[in-house]
Amino acid sequence: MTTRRRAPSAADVAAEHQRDLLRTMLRIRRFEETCAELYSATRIRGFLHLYVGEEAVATGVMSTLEPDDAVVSTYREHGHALARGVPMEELMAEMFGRQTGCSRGRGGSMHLFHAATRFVGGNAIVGGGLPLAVGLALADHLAGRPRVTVCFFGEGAAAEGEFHESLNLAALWHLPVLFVCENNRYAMGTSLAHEHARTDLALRASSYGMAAWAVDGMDVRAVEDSARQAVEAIRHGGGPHFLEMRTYRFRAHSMYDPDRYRPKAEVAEEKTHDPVTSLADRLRAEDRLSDRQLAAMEKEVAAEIATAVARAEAAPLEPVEELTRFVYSDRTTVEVT
Amino acid sequence: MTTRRRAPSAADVAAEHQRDLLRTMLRIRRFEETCAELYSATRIRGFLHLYVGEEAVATGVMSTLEPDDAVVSTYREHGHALARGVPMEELMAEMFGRQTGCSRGRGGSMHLFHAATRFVGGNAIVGGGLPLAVGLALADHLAGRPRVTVCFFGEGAAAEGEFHESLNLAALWHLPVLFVCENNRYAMGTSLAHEHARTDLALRASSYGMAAWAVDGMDVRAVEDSARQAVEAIRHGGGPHFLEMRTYRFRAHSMYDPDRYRPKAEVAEEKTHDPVTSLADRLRAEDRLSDRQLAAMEKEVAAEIATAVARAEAAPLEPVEELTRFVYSDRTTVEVT
Amino acid sequence: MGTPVTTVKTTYRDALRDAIREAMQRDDRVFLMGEDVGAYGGCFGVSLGLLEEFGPERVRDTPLSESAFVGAGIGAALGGLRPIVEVMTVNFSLLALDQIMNTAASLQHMSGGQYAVPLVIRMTTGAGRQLAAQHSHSLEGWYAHIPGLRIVTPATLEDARGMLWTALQDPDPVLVFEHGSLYNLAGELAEDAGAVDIDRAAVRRAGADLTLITYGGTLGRTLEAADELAASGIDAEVVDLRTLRPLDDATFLGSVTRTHRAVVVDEGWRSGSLSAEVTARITEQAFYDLDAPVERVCTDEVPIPYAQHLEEEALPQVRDIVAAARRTVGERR
Amino acid sequence: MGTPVTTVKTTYRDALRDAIREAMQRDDRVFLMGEDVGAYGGCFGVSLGLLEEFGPERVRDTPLSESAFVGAGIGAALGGLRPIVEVMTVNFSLLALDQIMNTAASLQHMSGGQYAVPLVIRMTTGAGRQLAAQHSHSLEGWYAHIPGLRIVTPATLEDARGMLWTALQDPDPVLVFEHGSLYNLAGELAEDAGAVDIDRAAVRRAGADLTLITYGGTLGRTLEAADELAASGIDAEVVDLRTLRPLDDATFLGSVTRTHRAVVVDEGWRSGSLSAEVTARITEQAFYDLDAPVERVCTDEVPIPYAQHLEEEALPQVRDIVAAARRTVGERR
Ligand SMILES: Cc1ncc(C[n+]2csc(CCOP(=O)(O)OP(=O)(O)O)c2C)c(N)n1
Ligand SMILES: Cc1ncc(C[n+]2csc(CCOP(=O)(O)OP(=O)(O)O)c2C)c(N)n1
Ligand SMILES: [Mg+2]
Ligand SMILES: [Mg+2]
Repeated sequence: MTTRRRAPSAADVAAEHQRDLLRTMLRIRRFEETCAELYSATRIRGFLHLYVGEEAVATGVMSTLEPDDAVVSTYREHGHALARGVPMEELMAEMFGRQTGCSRGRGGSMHLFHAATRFVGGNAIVGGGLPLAVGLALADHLAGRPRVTVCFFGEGAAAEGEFHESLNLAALWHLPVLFVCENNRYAMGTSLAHEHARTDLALRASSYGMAAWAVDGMDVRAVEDSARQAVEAIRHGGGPHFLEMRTYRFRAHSMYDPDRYRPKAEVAEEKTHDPVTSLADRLRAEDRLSDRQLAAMEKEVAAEIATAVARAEAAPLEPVEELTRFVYSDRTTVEVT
Repeated sequence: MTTRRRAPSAADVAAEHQRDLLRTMLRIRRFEETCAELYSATRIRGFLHLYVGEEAVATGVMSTLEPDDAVVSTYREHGHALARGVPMEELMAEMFGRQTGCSRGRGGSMHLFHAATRFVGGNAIVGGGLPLAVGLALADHLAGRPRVTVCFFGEGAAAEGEFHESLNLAALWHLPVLFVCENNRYAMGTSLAHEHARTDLALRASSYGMAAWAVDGMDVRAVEDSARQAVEAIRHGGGPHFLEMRTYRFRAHSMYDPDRYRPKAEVAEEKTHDPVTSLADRLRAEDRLSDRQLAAMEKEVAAEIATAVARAEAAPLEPVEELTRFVYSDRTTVEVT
Repeated sequence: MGTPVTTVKTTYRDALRDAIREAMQRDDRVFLMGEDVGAYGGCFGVSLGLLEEFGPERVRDTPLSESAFVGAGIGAALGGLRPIVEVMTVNFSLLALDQIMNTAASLQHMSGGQYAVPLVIRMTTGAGRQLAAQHSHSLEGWYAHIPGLRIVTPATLEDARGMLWTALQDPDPVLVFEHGSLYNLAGELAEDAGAVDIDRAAVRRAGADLTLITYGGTLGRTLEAADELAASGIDAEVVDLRTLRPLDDATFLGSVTRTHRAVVVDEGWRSGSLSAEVTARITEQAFYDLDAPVERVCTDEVPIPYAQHLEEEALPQVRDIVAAARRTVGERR
Repeated sequence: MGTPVTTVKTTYRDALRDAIREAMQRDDRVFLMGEDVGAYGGCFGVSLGLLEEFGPERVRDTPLSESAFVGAGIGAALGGLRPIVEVMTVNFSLLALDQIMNTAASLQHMSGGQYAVPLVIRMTTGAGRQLAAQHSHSLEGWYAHIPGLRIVTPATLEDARGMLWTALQDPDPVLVFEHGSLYNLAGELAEDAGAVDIDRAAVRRAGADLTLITYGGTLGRTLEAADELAASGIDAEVVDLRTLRPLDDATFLGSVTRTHRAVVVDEGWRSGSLSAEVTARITEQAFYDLDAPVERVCTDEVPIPYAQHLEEEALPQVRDIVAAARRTVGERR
């Protein structure tokens, strides 16, 4: 349907885009708050790692990607999946272990996958996603496709051998990967200073000869600007880039974690840099967001979540007869050709 | 027996020391040349990796160590073992797979061990020795012993994940390890530029916050000076150090290697920097070595080798009944105390 | 029977902690190293409080570097210490497998007896908590393939309390597998409980009609199954292997020679699991004593799924053990 | 019998190379990656000349980074390519085991069927060349424990030439184990030899008195043993398993059901080797057909020593197979 109406101004578009960023962060925040409740109610089980406080990173980075770019993530990936566009219903159903979940109930919180958006999962081996991202980028390189593969991981992962091997390989082969290190200053209970002899991670990455810099990961605009710059450079043959996103997780490492290792004052101070409320405040100050708009947004998000939960509750379980399906592809024998 | 004679002058001592360095390098060179012949005669089997061309590194480094320092080595370790003081007879017997070999015939060329000189082996997993060295140093640190652990490995090993993990751990914990990277520019047939995105390995090491520099590894005096400086610093609490020894192997990677990947001219040019002949030439020029002395040295070395070979030939084999001995320590059950 | 034993209430987790604490008190050379063993208190709370008690030199938090810190444990053992290295779960131990197999297990033989490796590595194993494919492996039986290692699987409070000290006295590398579902196991333990042997299997229940052979996380379910069988008049003996390498054949063969029937219960994936080795040994050494084929109850050959009903379906359940036992006993010829 | 087949003289090494070359010619998505596959020509010469033929993009020398380049192979497979990743020898594959088990083998199931991994990993396996403890493992049977993988062990020129293409058509990860002692195996191969199935075991020699079951590096010695047995009137059937996972039970069970006796020959360390699984399956499924206990001839449980006489003693030899076969046949009741 093409009706004639006023073309939106650049300012309108920009404001709308800013509100979209806010909406994405809100969706992540509220989704996870609901997950935490559902976890306490034992509707969700297993390990649950929340991203609360880090939403600006996923939101800003994903906003710069094309549909056929690929994303490799971690076990703390609800935010990545939502920002990438994996339907919330499929995510929630997965948390409930349902057949309609994005991994048909086999993955759970740590193993969200979604081929349609090239969301190549949820990996619960710290550092395990990096070689995979290098390989996805290698495939694009060999096929001559101008795609980018984004790889998320924590600062703890940077101590793993796979980090070193993968960064070297990506740089050596000049592959189109964006490494996004989410430096939230803790790997479970181990602080950055107990993980790394030198704690400047962007400097470490640049020692492989790739462009690398640190970004205020609590500021979605800064994240988006840096990611855009990096993604464009990569897409135009600039080789791998590395962004150290300085961020903080507001919650414990997982629902099992009593969070004994961080000073309460540190957590409280960091919470004053909440990426969701700061963006909302700035947008209000810039007259790009009204209270009414924000309330509508919250309502919309709440409704989306409520639907997702209701559908997940009602969704069928995978029949136990299907247990071993997908261990191997459906085939009787591979044809001898 | 204390007879009165002229106390040797400092210059005499220095000259004697220089001749000792030469003697050590000669012993390594001639030992390996003999091994190559014995390999062709199928008296020695398995993999055989020669150190020819790299003798200055082992010789210069070992000369700075104390008896209770530890050495962790690779599969290219004849030179390390000889320079460390492992008796040549035990080495040759090991090459022959005899019971009198330093590893009782179980190790062969790649797995020379000698507890008496704290020569902790011969490791044929590239990079595998680095964590071990970190652990030996950790033990010294925890026990408050002023010892140094020296760890040898090639530039190819620096691409392995274990390199990254080990350097980080050593630097983080400020452990008394000397990392000696023998950069001979090739890992089998893969040249440095195909191994590392950035080829300055000392720079890479320094990115972990440890003192690191490159050394002319064809010059035994330069090696010794640098090693002495590093070992002294480490022993006095200076934390881990890293020396990149720029060197070259004159022979193929192993006896299996047809050496197709290096320009002949490159090899020829490098051979003009032979560490053995250059030291001999310099000592002659400095009047610290006469032709007669050199000839005597050669003769002495040849005799030592001949004896080692003869004894190895004559030595008994481990009885096959002993095959599974040393898989576990001798014990029936561990006492419950 | 002499003086009654005073017991205390404890859990598997606390028993493990008491064992570590005692070892560190008794022997200065003992220290604990691994990811989050210190400030966090251990990913499953086993080492809670030990950092405060022994300080950061002896309770060492490591970076995420499994290969390096396991290898450093080997080196420290060679340097005269008695390290206890914790790898959070067996899945991550794959990152350190090169160090475990190519160094720890081989070093003594390869060096002609010069370098034994007195190292203890503890790790969590097993499924049952909806942790999905990358946190639920049961690989202890698989590790039992490797010469040079000793593999132990404490399944009781006594063994949780007592195996560590004995493992630390062992001159060779010992891998201790703690099943994740056992940490909260509660019960009474003798107040003076201490070191136990790590050589022999244990008959946890005597019986005459068939032998159920198991270890680790499935001991509880196997005992339950035995109770259920008893209710229908089948008297099962239950053998807890305890040490998976070297296997104590004598105990289970002795039992099978009496009962003439055996079911092996193993949380490993069926093909190539320890249950295959146990079955093979029974076949080789007690073939003419068998009145029925040995049966195996194992985990389905599938990466462990998250959804509860799928995970449960994959794992050996009491009903599966009972059914296998009935088949075995039913087949009297 | 149709027209006679034209054959050419070749070796196992050359057959492998021809297979790689053909795959790269037929399918643009295929490429070869690993340490020294290019300039060096492959550590055992398998890929000699391919760099010159296909260039450095499709014959990729990698740094010493087993975990990263195996993982990159997985990623490239997900990205639509058909990588052949070479890991020099199985011992080094331990450094990549996390990627192999936790990613390659699990990804499809864990993702609910969205991400299959069409990856081929080739590696050298086995002892017998005095390469000592860190270069002589036979772990292919051990790998066969892992759900999600297919494990193949070409033991003939036909299989060396033909398994690769079929493996590349497989939508799932296939590990190809080339026994180091086979590279120089020479013989005649049909000029038009091509793809072969990777599903079924093969009867390499028909016989009536007992079944010898083996694979990979020990096929040759097992056939020799069969000849020796024939000379003394014992007629052995020889089954080459070919694919260790999933195991083709039907072929060996069919054979044992006819011969009533079996010996499994396996270069793996005895405890927990594939021979245990084969023995267990025979016991479970053909118990009442057996006239004697299944015997196993395996490698002694020891890190492989360098000295020739010790290595030989550790490995299964023709005499060991013959002796086991005689014991098995002797026991007629
Ligand atoms: C290889 C491996 N080792 C250990 C763990 C257990 N573990 C899970 S998350 C985590 C901390 C990771 O920290 P970081 O990379 O900073 O990511 P964050 O959780 O802070 O987002 C650890 C130790 C694991 N999953 N994988
Ligand atoms: C983990 C591992 N991967 C591969 C090999 C096979 N290999 C043996 S030596 C070698 C090259 C090592 O090069 P470098 O570290 O530079 O040492 P160099 O041989 O030059 O002394 C390779 C690839 C191995 N032994 N271990
Ligand atoms: Mg973190
Ligand atoms: Mg080199």
